[in-house]
Amino acid sequence: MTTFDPRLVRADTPLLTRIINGRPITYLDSAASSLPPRPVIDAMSRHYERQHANVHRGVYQTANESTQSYEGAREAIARFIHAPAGGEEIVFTKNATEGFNLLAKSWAASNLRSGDVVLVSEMEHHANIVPWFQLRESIDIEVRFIPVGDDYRLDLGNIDELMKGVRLVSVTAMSNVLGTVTPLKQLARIAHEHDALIAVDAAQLVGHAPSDVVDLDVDFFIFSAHKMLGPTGLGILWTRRDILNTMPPFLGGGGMIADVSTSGYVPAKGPTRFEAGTPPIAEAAGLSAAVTYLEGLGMENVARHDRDLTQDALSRIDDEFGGRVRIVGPVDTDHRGGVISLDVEGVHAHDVAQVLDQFGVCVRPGHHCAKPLMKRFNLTATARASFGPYSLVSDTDVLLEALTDAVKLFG
Amino acid sequence: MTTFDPRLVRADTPLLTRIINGRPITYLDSAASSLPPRPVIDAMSRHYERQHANVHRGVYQTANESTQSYEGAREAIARFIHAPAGGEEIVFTKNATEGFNLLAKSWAASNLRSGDVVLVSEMEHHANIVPWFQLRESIDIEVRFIPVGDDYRLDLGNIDELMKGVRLVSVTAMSNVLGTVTPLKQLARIAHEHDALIAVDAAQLVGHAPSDVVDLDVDFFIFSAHKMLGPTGLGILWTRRDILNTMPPFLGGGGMIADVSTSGYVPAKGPTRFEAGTPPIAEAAGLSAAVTYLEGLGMENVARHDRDLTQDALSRIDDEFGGRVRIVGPVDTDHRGGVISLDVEGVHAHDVAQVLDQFGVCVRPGHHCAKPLMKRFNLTATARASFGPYSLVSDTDVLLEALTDAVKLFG
Amino acid sequence: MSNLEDLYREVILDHYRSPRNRGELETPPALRVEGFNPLCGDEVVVYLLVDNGVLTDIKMTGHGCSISQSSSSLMSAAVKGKSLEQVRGLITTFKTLMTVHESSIDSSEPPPLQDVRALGELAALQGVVKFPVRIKCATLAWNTLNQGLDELSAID
Amino acid sequence: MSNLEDLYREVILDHYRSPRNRGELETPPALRVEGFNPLCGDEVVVYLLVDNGVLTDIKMTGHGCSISQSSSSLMSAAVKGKSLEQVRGLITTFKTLMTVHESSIDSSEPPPLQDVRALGELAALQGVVKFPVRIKCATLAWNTLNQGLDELSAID
Ligand SMILES: Cc1ncc(COP(=O)(O)O)c(C=O)c1O
Ligand SMILES: Cc1ncc(COP(=O)(O)O)c(C=O)c1O
Repeated sequence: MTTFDPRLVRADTPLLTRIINGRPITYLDSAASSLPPRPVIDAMSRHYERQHANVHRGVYQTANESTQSYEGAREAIARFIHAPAGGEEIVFTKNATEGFNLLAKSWAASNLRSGDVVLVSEMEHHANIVPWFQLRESIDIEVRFIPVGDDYRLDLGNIDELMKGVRLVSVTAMSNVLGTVTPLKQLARIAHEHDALIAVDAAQLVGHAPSDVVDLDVDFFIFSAHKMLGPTGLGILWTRRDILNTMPPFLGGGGMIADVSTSGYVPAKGPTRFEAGTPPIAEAAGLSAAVTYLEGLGMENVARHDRDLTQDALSRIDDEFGGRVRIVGPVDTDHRGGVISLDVEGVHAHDVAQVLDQFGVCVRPGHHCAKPLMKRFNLTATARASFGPYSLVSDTDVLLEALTDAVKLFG
Repeated sequence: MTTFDPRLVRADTPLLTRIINGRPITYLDSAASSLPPRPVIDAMSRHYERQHANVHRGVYQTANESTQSYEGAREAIARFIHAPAGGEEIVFTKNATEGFNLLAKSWAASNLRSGDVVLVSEMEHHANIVPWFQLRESIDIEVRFIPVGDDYRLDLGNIDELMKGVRLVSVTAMSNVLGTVTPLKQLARIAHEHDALIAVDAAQLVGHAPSDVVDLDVDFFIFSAHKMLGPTGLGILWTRRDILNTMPPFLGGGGMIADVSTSGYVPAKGPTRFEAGTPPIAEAAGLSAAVTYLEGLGMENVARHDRDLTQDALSRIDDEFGGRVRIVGPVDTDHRGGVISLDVEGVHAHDVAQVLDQFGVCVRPGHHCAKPLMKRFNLTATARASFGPYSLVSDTDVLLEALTDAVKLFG
Repeated sequence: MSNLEDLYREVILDHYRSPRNRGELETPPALRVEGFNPLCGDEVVVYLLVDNGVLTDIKMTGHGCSISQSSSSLMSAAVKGKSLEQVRGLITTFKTLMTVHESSIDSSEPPPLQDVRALGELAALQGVVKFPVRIKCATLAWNTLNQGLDELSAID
Repeated sequence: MSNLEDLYREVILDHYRSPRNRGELETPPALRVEGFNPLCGDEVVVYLLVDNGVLTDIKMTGHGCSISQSSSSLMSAAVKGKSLEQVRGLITTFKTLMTVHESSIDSSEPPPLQDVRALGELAALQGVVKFPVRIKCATLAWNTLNQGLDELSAID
């Protein structure tokens, strides 16, 4: 087993040396975007300094190096999520959101018929909601929502009823608001029993726990590099090769074609069919470095660390503030990850975050791109703290200190 | 006037210190992707090291800094191309190709009717062809091509005929194969006289000459950061605010909404409507630095430098090789930019590029994502050399030396 | 924490805790206008009753952070009973205060004195300009009121 | 330039300049198969005439770089008149040569001697493996031939 020490990760993360308002930064916003460690930043600089060139079709040395680096990132990601057929199943997008648009506008648009149902949940991110509403403008599909119970977990009591007419189940692996972890294996089984496919929003999962698409038995797996210590500008869509090969093109342009004439075009085969234009080349180099770095930490270790921090924070918030600060999410760490949404009585999330900023504490206020979920719980905003592999118990100390001040100010 | 010295640009460009096959690199592939100078690379590293956070909705300091940096990039680009209403007219995409897809799938899909014509040219990049063929799958538009004459320039002899039924003229500012510069002002006038709009593929223009969307009087202006000394993963679409505000959403997800419920969504206003998901934040910081850098060089100077290098190279290639090496493009630098496609008699472009690589010379062989143009001239591939602001006459020296070897080897 | 005290002055916290003119008015005769900040989800609904060129009554509902809520409460108290012309003047003064500051944050230039004086209690909001992201919280109610006045004059 | 001489051996340049078995065969009886490399635009068309389990004739057209064109010329010379079984054997040997090398470029391991010998003149192509991007040029004709054999056996 790899040894894992969050203090070493911290030492690798340049941003954590910043001083904010006279205090060392306390970064608790990894659910929005994670902080890349030095090797990831350097991999991208090195790309531009040493090997940058456009990929494919090049014969000269740096073009080869760039191509190999780009294709190597596909292999690295395939390995990381255990894609059975390797890089041939990995499509690079610009972010997780584009992944869902690709799913909706390519696979779903060509496979769903009027009356078919896409089953999402009430706790989805807008990325896994809006593309389905957009699809509804051209095909009369139904977008159905699995309800979230008062225990902040998916309510599967009526799942057989809910599954009627469903062709695709598209759910998050972990809510970016509640922290709730969804029972993916169970949902995959249910979906397949009903001859439906299952897509997973893995944006909050991949940087925080081991991911195995074969073990989960899912059909699509979508996430973003910037939430797994990687760069912005790069997302990933995995699907099984047999599905990928039947999907029609999405965006059109260079790189995704086999042939073009003045009368029409023939799309390319494989992942490049979905990668129109110059891809995120330097970003892919950064992603490879992030994968290597996370593998070095060991994802089991990262997951345990998240769980320990979460457990500690939940019980201390409860001890310290009781009913004054409500935790919007499950309290049992068996059913949740390291994303903690807080509702401070009588204090708006924006004000909480503003006070916390004075302590150098970075938490995110707002609806977290999950407005249907907010409405479900009659909230307009929460203040959300979330952990990364560089987080320490001392971050929670500062969070509590700052929260105390916020409560006092508005008390 | 700014003083401009390409040797200083060279000194700023780390990649140009590389040794390839025992020789200093001779980078002649800027038309495929340019080499970012130190300040651009550093701006991105610094972003990750000092201020990285997800943009919008954040209250804490680094989130504000990231947001300001991201929105500041919009303003920088607006200034650079003289967008009349500033950053509100700038949409960030993942590359120029996505810009054309946005144009086709948002503006055109909602404005064109069956039978309408989109007029492109025979020398377009696939990015400005394939999206129109894709649109044709849902609306029965005609994609019509302005022919390219034997002088390698647009043949506008029949333009009145060609304009019949045209709603959009979508043309490149400069061919990435021939180097041909198109008469944009004339085309804009023609388009507007026929009540059509005009979109410009400025991918090959923006990094090489001053760009002024008001002076050109065009309606859409689309390009990529990575061809103007900026990073991969970032493209730009400019359009007039009155047009932008009427365009329906493109990709769906977080950031592009005003409201979402379980029954539907309301899109946001302004450029963010078209920016679903976490945007290319670090890349935008890099782009700002690239704009500042180019402004420091002075785009007039960059254009003159390109012209001088091209003039010199064209006449020396002709002197040295005569008919043996054919220049595929206009020879008069009034009608062309710094992209030189070569057709070496009896030697395939791949072999030319391979031999050149032995001299550390980077040129691109292939169809350059312009297959209709290649067919027009009965070519399957050319070997293309292209300049950047760091290029020197000595690069041409090495190119000629290597070409001599290639011609000899296959002689 | 001095910055923070600048932002959260007593007047602001007081208006946040006990908002003035909260409630609804019957429409018609009142006009109802909605304001919305999509980025943070703040909402404000303004009811305007105008009689003979005078804003005789104003009520407000909505939810949001202390800045947006106190700003709307402070605004309602400031504009109630004023002539529409005076109201427009106040809107302009307030928004200028917010913008002038926004562009002069770095130079820390103080706002023109006469403007601040004209605003009375409202001047408590001037600490907001040190927190640029919060400016849109402070101006939400004012933009909504402005929109209401525009609709009213369009009806005329 | 020693690398380059490895790639562009005399045999290769010779076959590139004077390709063997160039032309078409009447279909039917011959089978026509097209191969295409979308990345670089290389094209090859193979015509196969099979009689009683023997590849009695082969012709090829197409265009592309010296590697793809010489490889197809060399291939046609090597397979013509051979039994289909022998042809399949040659395809396997050739492709193994290209792949074995591809993964052992760094170690500069020489290819197994018997394989190279079996290939005869074809062995001239072994320099290609030092240029990984060009491997697909060298294998294009072979993949196309292989596809043709698959189609033939599907007909049976
Ligand atoms: C003329 C032209 N248009 C469009 C593009 C597409 O740009 P990108 O690949 O960055 O989307 C390119 C470059 O490849 C180009 O040269
Ligand atoms: C659960 C979840 N899904 C999807 C997304 C969208 O990711 P991105 O913004 O990188 O497209 C996010 C993050 O914002 C998320 O938390």
